[in-house]
Amino acid sequence: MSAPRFEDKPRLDESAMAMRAAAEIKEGMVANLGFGIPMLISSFVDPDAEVLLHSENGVIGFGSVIEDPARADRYCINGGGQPVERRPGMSFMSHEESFTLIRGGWVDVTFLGALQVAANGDLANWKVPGKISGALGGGQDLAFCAKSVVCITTHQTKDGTPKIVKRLSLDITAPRCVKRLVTDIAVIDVTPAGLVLREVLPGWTPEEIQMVTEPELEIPGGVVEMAL
Amino acid sequence: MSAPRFEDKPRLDESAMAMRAAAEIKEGMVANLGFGIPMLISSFVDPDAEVLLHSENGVIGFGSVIEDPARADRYCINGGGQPVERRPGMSFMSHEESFTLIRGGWVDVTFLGALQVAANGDLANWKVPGKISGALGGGQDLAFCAKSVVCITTHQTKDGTPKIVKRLSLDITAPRCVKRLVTDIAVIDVTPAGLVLREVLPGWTPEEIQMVTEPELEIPGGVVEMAL
Amino acid sequence: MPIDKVVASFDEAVADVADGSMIHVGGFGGPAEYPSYLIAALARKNVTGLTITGNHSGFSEPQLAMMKERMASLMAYPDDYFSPGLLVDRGQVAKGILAFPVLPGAALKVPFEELLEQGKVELELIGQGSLAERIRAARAGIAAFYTPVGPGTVTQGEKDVRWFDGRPHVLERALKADFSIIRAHKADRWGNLTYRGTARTFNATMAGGSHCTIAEVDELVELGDLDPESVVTPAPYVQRVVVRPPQAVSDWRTPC
Amino acid sequence: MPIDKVVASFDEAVADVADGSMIHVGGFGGPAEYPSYLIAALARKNVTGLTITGNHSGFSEPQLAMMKERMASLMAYPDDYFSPGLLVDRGQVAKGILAFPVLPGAALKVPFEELLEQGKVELELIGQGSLAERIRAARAGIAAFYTPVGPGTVTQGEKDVRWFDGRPHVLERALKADFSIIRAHKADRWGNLTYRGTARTFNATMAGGSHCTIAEVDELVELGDLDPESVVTPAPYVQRVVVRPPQAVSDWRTPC
Repeated sequence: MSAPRFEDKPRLDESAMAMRAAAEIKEGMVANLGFGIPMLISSFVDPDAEVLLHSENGVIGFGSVIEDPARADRYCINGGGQPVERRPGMSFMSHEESFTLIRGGWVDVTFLGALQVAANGDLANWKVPGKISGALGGGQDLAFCAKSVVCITTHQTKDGTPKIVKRLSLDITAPRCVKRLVTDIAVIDVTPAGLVLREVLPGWTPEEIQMVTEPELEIPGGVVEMAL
Repeated sequence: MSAPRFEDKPRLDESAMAMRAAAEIKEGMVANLGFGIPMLISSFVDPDAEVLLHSENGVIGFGSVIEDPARADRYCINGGGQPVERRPGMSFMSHEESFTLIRGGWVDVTFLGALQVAANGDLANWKVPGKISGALGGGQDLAFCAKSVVCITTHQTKDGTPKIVKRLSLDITAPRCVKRLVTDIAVIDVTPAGLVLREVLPGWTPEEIQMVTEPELEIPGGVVEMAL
Repeated sequence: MPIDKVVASFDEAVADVADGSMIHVGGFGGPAEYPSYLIAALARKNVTGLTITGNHSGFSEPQLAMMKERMASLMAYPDDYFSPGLLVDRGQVAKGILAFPVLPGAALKVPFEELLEQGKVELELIGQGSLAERIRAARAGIAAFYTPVGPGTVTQGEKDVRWFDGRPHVLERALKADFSIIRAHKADRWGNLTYRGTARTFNATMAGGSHCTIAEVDELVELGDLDPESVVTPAPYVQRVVVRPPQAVSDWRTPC
Repeated sequence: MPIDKVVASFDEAVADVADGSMIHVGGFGGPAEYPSYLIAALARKNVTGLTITGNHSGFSEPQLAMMKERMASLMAYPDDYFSPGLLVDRGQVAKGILAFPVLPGAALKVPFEELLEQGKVELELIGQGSLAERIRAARAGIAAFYTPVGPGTVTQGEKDVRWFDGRPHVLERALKADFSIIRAHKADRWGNLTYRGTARTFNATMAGGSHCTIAEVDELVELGDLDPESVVTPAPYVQRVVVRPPQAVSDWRTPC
């Protein structure tokens, strides 16, 4: 499907998407932050909120990314290799235990990047077209086993092609796993009845969101503006 | 098979059998001491020798049983619930890791009790005849997975019936696992060619040992006296 | 709302344990390993039809007194030592998944053996290693695994057998319970746990092996007091924490 | 003879690694996780036809310099940081069992990707969780296990699928290597190990996942100095210990 690019319209940058995604984390949750944009989330979590941020390399209960190299701690890093704050209540674990936590269903929500998401929640995020192979990382375990999967992604590729599609054309990471999409222009839920538009970035109409989304969106009366 | 009882002949008591069995533990070995008589072994290991005694409840590197209640440590006990000495180099582990150590083949030798041992090394030690069920404990994992299994047992039951038999009549614990038998009157190896008599308690002849042993024993020229 | 998994009493901690629940019961048998106060609370609640898993089926009260006396030359047992045998003896247990359902020696007939002979309890006999691994598998989201332990023996039963590397292996299934009741040493209010010596045993293995893990602990510490390198059970595996009383409560009937 | 697993040099530690060996390579990718000096020793030894397992296939030397520069605003990387990419780039690797064989972004083509395109290396792609569990299974004597991760995707491949609890599961096999090369924090001469923070990761998982585990450690301590409650890897899983030099050796070609 080709779609208009709406070059003149506002779009959230990666940090702003991460900020919106951070609002998905409720106090008391175990939240895993995947590789890429999701790693930015830890800096937008209320530092007074008690959430257990988990990173697949074997740490739970850490805080925001440390931006000052003088304070960096090479023994406390997230899955993207960034140093993160130590917080009371944290602990370290082996890789096998880190994925015991993931596979066993102890992660309430995980945030993953996406190349494509299908209307039924199928996710493709490991292999870029044209590459000989891809980066599976820990994302497949998370996509299959976390209680809830939230994808953070631009709504379209750079050439305007929709990333939210009827059926995946790229290699699948995990079937029917995505529960919610936070994009640079909208928030969409994957429900048994199909995709439901929940929030729209100011400057866009629900109809314009539909124009850059391949499957049909249910547009309920309660669509609200994306708030950061 | 019925067998003579040789009531007037000397026999090792449990402590003496444990003492002889302790000689099987070479420096550097990981040795597991099973429930019953084997637990006595730790007190006969040279305290200067560096061996790693393992107990299935999750401790490795401990020392002898502490016989003085005033010094007892209820947080450092063996698989029989006896307090044991803490030694440098020891560590504690969960039950799953304790059996990872056992199942993974990291235990060099284990000492187990026996109700019957067959000529091919089959072991029966979990269910006493007449009982509705038995005590499997950790013995089955050890019998299947330790690199070497040494059984410590009286040679005959109280009524004189041989415990070393052609074929098990009791419920099997593990097949073809026993490598060596230390009894109250002899040391016998289980080899692919059959049972080989290695040591005889002073006061007994190899022929008398054969009379209380159901399968045929190979009696090589090199049979020596059991030394403690 | 800060995360606070601490509950005020043992009775409150087990309030939602229903008849017919499956419960992993921590400990091995030693004097400081059982979640004694949680066992006592289940006895007081008089919940029935339980399936219990664990190492040992435990002793009746008179047997416990004998056992304590027999062990006195080695080690004193605490007054607040309650074993799963309390629940078995009171008829609260319908099934045991156990490594020691009966004692190795013939001297003593434990309550589970009595009831097994009378057809009043069901037994699934299993070695400690397979039991521990099945519980760990539940925590780890592993549905089943092939172990070399058991082919050709009582523990094979009706289970699938498949050969790997020239040896037969038995397919064992994950064992996820409704509740794990365990004993730990220190906890914080998030549910991070440490254990003490050989009291780690099945307690650490059962943490996370069920839908709801309840930890009976010696001491509650401030968040941040546990060394992040030394936490054995991370917080997500634990749903409730309850602190043992400073003075031993030696009668299980006493609410606490 | 006391037990002493300490070897004097990295070259000695890898002396018996043969062409065609399978090696678990510890670490995740961060600045203090790889067994850098053991990797350097394997490069000097120039052993070939290796199968390596691990998280990431690693960078070439020029890429490493770029990566260090890119990360400098967050964190300085040490001069003695060597990744599995050194072995890949030198053509010593025949096969990788990896979660990140190529990078997620398209910007940089790592050596493994180049060689994969040229048909000069073989790839078994696997997610971190299944990889870690397969290595743990090797340590634990579990031949194979059913995981819910992978059915219907690239990682299912030719593997058996079976349904449990209404979900398809893939049968994954234990992955036992000839050697594990890992990095740890403290060791005693028996091979007991502790780790430091997020450097625990695959290092602790790979300890015992092979016939011979070689631990590169920051510090050797006296027997008895490690707290028995805090040992992460118990001695039997470790066959050799080698201590990192006090001053960084920044050229991998320098024998040490």
